[in-house]
Amino acid sequence: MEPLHVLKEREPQIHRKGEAPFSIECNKDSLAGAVSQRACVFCGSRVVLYPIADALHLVHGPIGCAVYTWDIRGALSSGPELHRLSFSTDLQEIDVIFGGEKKLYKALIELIDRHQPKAAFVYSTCIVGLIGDDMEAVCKQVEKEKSIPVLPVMSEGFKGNKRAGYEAACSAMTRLVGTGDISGISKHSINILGDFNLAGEIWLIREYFNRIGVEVVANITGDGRIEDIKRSHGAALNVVQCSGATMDLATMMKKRFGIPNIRVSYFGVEDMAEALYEVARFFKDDEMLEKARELVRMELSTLLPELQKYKTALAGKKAAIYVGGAFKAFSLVKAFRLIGMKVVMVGSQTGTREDYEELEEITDEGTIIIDDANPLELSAIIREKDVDIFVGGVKERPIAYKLGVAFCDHNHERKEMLAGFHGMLNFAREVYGSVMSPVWQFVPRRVSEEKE
Amino acid sequence: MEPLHVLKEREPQIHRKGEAPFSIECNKDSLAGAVSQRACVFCGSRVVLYPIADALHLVHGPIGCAVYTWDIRGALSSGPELHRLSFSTDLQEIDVIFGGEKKLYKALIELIDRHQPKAAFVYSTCIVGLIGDDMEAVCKQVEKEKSIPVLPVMSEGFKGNKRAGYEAACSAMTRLVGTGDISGISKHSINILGDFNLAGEIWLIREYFNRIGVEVVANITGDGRIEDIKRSHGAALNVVQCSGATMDLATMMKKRFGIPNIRVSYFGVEDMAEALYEVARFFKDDEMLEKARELVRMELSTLLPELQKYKTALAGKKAAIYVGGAFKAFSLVKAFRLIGMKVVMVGSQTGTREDYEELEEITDEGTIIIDDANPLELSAIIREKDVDIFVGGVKERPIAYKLGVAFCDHNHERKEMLAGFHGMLNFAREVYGSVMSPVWQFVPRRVSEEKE
Amino acid sequence: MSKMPNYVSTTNACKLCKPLGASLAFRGIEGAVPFLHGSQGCATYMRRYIISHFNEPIDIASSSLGEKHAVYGGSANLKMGLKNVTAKYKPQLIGVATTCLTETIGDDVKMILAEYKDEFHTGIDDPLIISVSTPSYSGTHMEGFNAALKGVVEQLANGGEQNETINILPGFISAADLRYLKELLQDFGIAATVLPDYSETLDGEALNEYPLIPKGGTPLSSIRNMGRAKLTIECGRTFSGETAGSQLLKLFTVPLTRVGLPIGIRETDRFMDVVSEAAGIEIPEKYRSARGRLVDAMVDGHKYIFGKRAVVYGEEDLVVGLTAFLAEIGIKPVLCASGGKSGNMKESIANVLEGLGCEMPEVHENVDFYDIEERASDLDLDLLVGHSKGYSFARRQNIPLIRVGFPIHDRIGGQRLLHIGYHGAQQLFDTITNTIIAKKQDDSDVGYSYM
Amino acid sequence: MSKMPNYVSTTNACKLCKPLGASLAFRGIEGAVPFLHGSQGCATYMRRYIISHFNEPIDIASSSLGEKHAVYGGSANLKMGLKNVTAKYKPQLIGVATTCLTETIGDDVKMILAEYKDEFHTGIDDPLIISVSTPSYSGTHMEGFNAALKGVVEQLANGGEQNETINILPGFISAADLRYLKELLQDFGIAATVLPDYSETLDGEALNEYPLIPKGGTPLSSIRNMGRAKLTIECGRTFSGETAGSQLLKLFTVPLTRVGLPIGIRETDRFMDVVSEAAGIEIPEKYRSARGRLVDAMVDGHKYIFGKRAVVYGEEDLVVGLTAFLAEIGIKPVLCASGGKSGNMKESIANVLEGLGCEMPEVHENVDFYDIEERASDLDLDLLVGHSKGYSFARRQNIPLIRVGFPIHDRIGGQRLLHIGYHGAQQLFDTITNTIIAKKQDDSDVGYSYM
Repeated sequence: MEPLHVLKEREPQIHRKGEAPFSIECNKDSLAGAVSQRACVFCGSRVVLYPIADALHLVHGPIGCAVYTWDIRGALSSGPELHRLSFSTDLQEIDVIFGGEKKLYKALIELIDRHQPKAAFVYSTCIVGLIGDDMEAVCKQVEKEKSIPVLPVMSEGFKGNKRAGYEAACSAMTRLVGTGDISGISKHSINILGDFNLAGEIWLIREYFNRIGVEVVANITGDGRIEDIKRSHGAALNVVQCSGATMDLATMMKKRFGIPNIRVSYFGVEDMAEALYEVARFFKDDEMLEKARELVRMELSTLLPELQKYKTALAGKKAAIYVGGAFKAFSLVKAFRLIGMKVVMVGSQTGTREDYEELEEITDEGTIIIDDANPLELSAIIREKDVDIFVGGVKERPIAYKLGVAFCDHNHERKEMLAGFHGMLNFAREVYGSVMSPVWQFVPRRVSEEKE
Repeated sequence: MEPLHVLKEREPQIHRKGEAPFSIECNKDSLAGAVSQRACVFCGSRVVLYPIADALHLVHGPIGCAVYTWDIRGALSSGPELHRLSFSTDLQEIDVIFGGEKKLYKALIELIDRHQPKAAFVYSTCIVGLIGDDMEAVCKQVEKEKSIPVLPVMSEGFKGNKRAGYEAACSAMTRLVGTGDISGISKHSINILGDFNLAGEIWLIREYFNRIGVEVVANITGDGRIEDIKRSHGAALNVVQCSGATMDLATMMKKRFGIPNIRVSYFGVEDMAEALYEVARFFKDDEMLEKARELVRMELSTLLPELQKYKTALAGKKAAIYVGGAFKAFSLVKAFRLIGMKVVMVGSQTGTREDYEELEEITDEGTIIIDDANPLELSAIIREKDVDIFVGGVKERPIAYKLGVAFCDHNHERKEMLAGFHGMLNFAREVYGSVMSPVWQFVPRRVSEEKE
Repeated sequence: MSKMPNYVSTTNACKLCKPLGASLAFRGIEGAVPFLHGSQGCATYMRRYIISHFNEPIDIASSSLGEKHAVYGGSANLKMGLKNVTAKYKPQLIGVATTCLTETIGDDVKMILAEYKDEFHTGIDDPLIISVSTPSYSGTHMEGFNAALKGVVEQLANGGEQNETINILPGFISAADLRYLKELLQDFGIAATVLPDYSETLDGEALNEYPLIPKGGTPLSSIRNMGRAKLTIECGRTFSGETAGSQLLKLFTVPLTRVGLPIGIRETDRFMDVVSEAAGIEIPEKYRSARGRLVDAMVDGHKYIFGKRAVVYGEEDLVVGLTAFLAEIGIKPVLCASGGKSGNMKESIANVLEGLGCEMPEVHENVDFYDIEERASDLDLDLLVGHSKGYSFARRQNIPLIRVGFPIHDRIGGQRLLHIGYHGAQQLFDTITNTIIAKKQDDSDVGYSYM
Repeated sequence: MSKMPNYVSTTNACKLCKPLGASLAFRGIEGAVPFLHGSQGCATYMRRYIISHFNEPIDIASSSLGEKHAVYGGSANLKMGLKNVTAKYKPQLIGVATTCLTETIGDDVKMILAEYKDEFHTGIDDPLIISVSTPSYSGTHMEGFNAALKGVVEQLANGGEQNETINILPGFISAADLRYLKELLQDFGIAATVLPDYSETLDGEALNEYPLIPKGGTPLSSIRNMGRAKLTIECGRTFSGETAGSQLLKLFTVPLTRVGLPIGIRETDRFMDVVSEAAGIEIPEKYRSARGRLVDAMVDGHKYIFGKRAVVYGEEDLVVGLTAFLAEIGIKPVLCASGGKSGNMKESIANVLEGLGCEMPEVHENVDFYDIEERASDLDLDLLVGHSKGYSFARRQNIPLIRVGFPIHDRIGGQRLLHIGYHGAQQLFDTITNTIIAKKQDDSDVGYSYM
């Protein structure tokens, strides 16, 4: 087995559980030339705000930033689909020289007239800051003229990593929160933060909450609507999923409106159940808690027998996880355990020290924990650990596939609902459908094994 | 130009108008080894009866005869589509040795029980006569048991040509005619014989007749129904299209029920108009005649301007016609004339001497008139006459195409409605769409011309 | 295998008749004219059927028997037909196939042909005349195809000193398959006789003159030498009885290696190994890299198709090969059907599925589309794989039909479909996977633009 | 050409950004690593976009500039990045493309690279470093692609005594196209340098080890020799300004022949004639017969497609080639559109349509899908021809989309689509014709089984 190709500078960001006391560096800038799997600030903002379906999302910059984020995600809407279009000011050399404010203004007016959105988000890109466009001023002007919120998102790509983009997005939404009418909202009410309604997941989660008697005020941002976000300060609780994407908004809402928040995950049965229980516990409502227990019992009674088939087939297979936010990784570790599989690697693009500590805790001996990995590292680990399936996003897919390893997309492009109890079944099915494919017997890795 | 490859025995079947006094041999058996475009008796019967949509059509014989006639035609039904299925007794060696009567009986019972048809036609094939199956007896037996007409069609392939098959088909239908209730039929009523409702043509023709106040009793056989045929002797007139396919039935109906008949064609504007006028004249009804004139005027007033575009483009182009029955050829000659094209060859598989005489009359000097042609003759003529479009059936298509000549399918497989006024427009459009295709500039014939 | 349940009648047969297969095989010999001894209709129907697939002229001569011949025998017409074909086409070979008519009236074709040669052969430019017995009532077009090849070999091949060529009897594959096969053999640098070879005769270029006989086809001189080849590779797992390959072994002791049609990875691997060994060289880079890319593509696409359920129908050997391939890529063949009845399909399928972890599908020989539809109605299908004749079934079920084999009557270019080798598997894989993706995309309310 | 009407905003752009094209071009050089000097997001987004088409890993390094670099310049990060890439990938070449960020902050890349070489080059195994200026705000991915090639040639090629090779600059074609092109050149027996060649690097085999740099690509030694070639064939009719081909002419007096992308019959004829002349041999039989079969097929299928109305969109040269082909087969291109703005598309289209009797379509440069849809709404369309991004438009119009070019994000095997040569035209023809047939068949109430 060839050794793991690791640049010296990268070594502190890789930890093997059991080999040494826990230590990992993280939240560093990507190393130049290392072919990081990370994106940029702009990407972080787009990820968070993208699913707001009745808003105009205008990318102020050259064409690339807009075109690479055109309709790329599985975030569904139950109504308007404005988010699926790709709007750009398509800055040209002349704009870079003379400034793009006028073009931005005209583009905004044109697009708002054309689509009548409920609000507009305007994303700044790398060069916008550099050429000195006063986006704030243009947005204010258009807001006044068109009487809808026009919100600058300060997402210049180079000003940090994806996480900074989350903040910029939250900060833009902050301007909306608190501007709507909150009359008639139930005392048992929440906002769902950090679910992006991939493959319709938020619909399922909302249904669960409805079943235990909780009103959902705003989806933030899966299947999101401007009006809901405006009145989201009327909710009693913010239920936040995912490591960091929307945490800043929750923090702000706590500060400004005193709304407490809890962090949950909807992936895997334990986390999903715990999410419902926690909400019920928050409301200190026994009936609600009993309803939640009943819901979990019911769902599990159909789910677990169905899972058995997959569990039998998958027992002992090995998984590697590399995702954007570490919080999802926790759930995945547990989900794999539920279907009898071993997690041999887990990593994230943007985990914090606390995240990695928790991963250290819940994983088995020998598991590799990695921050901001790159293709060479990932591929070396795949081979070293003889991984059966890799969980990641589209950028990781070809690495797995090239080496003959099954793959599960657990990122924003996926078309399968993986959240909730039903999602757990889909997850098992999807893992099964990839791991058990007969194609692996033809890949060099397996062929050479057989020859050994 | 290489000479026409003609076998000596074939010479009397080819006439060049103007070169000699008219003389042509026809209605001969195909010459062995000559690769005739003709089919067989069975084929003739299938062609005529095929469109009767609520009857079971069972081919008694080895599988080939059934499978080659499975859903091959554009004959549409407004209701049941039993005719689109291919039923066979699929005779095996053992049946050939011990006889196929029992198998036929069982197959009939099985299929009638399964499909509840209004009648069953049972087609004999080459070997059925040879092995001595008494089809008549089996049919009678089943007819008694199942109380629907079960009609043997004596269509052994070798017992003549397609024309003999027409007779066999008509003879089978003869048993139906006269068995239905004819009360309530208008005195201005007709049967439509010899239209097979390709691409829905009979619906158009019926509409024309309705518009001039004529009731259509039975379609024979396009979109045909057993019950209609049973009461078709209640019609005042048989309107027969096509040279021979259903003429025998008309003749019989004249003999048995005294129903007169007229021969018409629905192709081309003159013939279509004349068909309506003739029917009106037959009924000696001035109002009807005026309606017919009005109809023709109306249709032409929209048709002719639309035709102009095609006429302009196609003026002077040359056409060759080779069709099954000569009657259709008359109409085609006129139709081509209407769109400004020259017919340089016309022939048929089954024309009679009278047919060819008429063709001689209506064609221009130099036109080649041919009976029962084969690929070599056709291809030589195409080249000699520098034909722009060939009109024929699927068997002729590759000959035209191989040599780089446009083609119009005017046979039973076509999907375009070519009858009536609307059909004339379609015809022009189709000829245009083939003749004007840019692909011809790439075929060797045109490339070598350009080089000359 | 018998039908299930045992219907007497046949509805929408999943087979064609024997003389059609023989005609196609004869069309694959250089300078040959297929000739049916029977009534005119047979030749005309078959021409029409073949034309609708190949979009090429195919002249099949006929002895055009009439009523009197059924009584007195077809001898005179057969002779006259041969004479006329000889005069007009100047063929190198006439392949005479009988029909149910002439078999039933008991024409002794071998004797008639002997008489004909006595009477008419001049010794100069006389065509060879081959005959084969192909009554429609005793087998399908595949039996006719194989019988013709066997007849050709028996009646033409000679023994003698072994040479360095190999014989390839590739079975009933497409014109594109044949072209691919010949290029492959060339890339191996091995001299081979591929019989039949209708890659040009039934998929020719646009021409300026109508060809009496289209160019191309297996040369007669090569066929004559087949008895001296060092090896015969015969593709097909479901043969019953003697074949061209077994006759070359029996008559001339040419060693025979039987492999399946080279469809999918493993069947192609087997075929390539045999060819490689015969050629004495490694598999060329072009094919090794195509295999590597194929495996890479199979991985890339595997999730879109895993567990999809397919019905496969058509000629038995084609069904066997396709079934193997579907199993290799993770599609479940749930029903494999053919109108043929070699009796060997089930075992052949079991063999090619071995080690793939694929459940054994239902396998039915001697069935028609009525049987197939009835059987399939409770199988929860995702796709059909077979020729055009399954269209109405696919339409009723609202599932896609992957068109392969013969006939393709509702698309153009059926003759250009590539099925064999790694390249063929690649095309099949892309077609199947993209068809499934397209259906998912189009059926979705969302209309994803990434899949 | 300007937009019609002149919208300020862009919706659903019909172009990609400049560094993406440069990255693809660099990926087609042996041992090369593409490197973007800019923020991390650019490289990651482009990788993701390219991956979704090729289903292959593509490592694009980045200098990962952060906020402080925007102020103080990206020099240090660029150098560190180059060092790291050199250490980890051991590349033969690093292709540095700038981004709008680094162009706007005014990094002098040439100078930085000179410094870097001074500082870090050891003289042993140092990679070559090529740089190209590709700010997203000044052109599309095609400009980036061409700029990279020009940069490579300018910075690598040497002059000297003329040799017998030719240079082929095929433009932005698929991996399958490149393989086909190389096989074609081999069949002509001509030594040629095809630049770029990502046929293996972006369409590789399944592997056992993750490749630091995938094998394949145009060898550096060949690129160095491009200045000594006897001819450059450069495919593309819409170039504006200097290109790799024109620079080879200017710097090394290598004769330049410009032809369109060899798509369709006439453009392929022109290409084949040029190659044939350069090779000094006739066009090989394989291609002549493919052409003959293509013409034959075009005749067979012409009636199904005559007069159908198509919109063609994508890169300008691809649009020109496809438009020519559609006109050749009797389909009316009614609207030809591109996000590019060379200013040469209309004239190029007029040129390739000459003599085909085809009305001049509307031609629009610098448009997006909003413009295209708006313009097309009253054009009565039958099909779209272009990349995947037209899907939602096609779906709304309920007309089929013929997927060609880049990107194909909603099917597998986009890299395996063959567009060029007679074989590519054959595949396009079959695909287009069968798509139209399928729609007619499926839309029909009857469900004809013969078409």
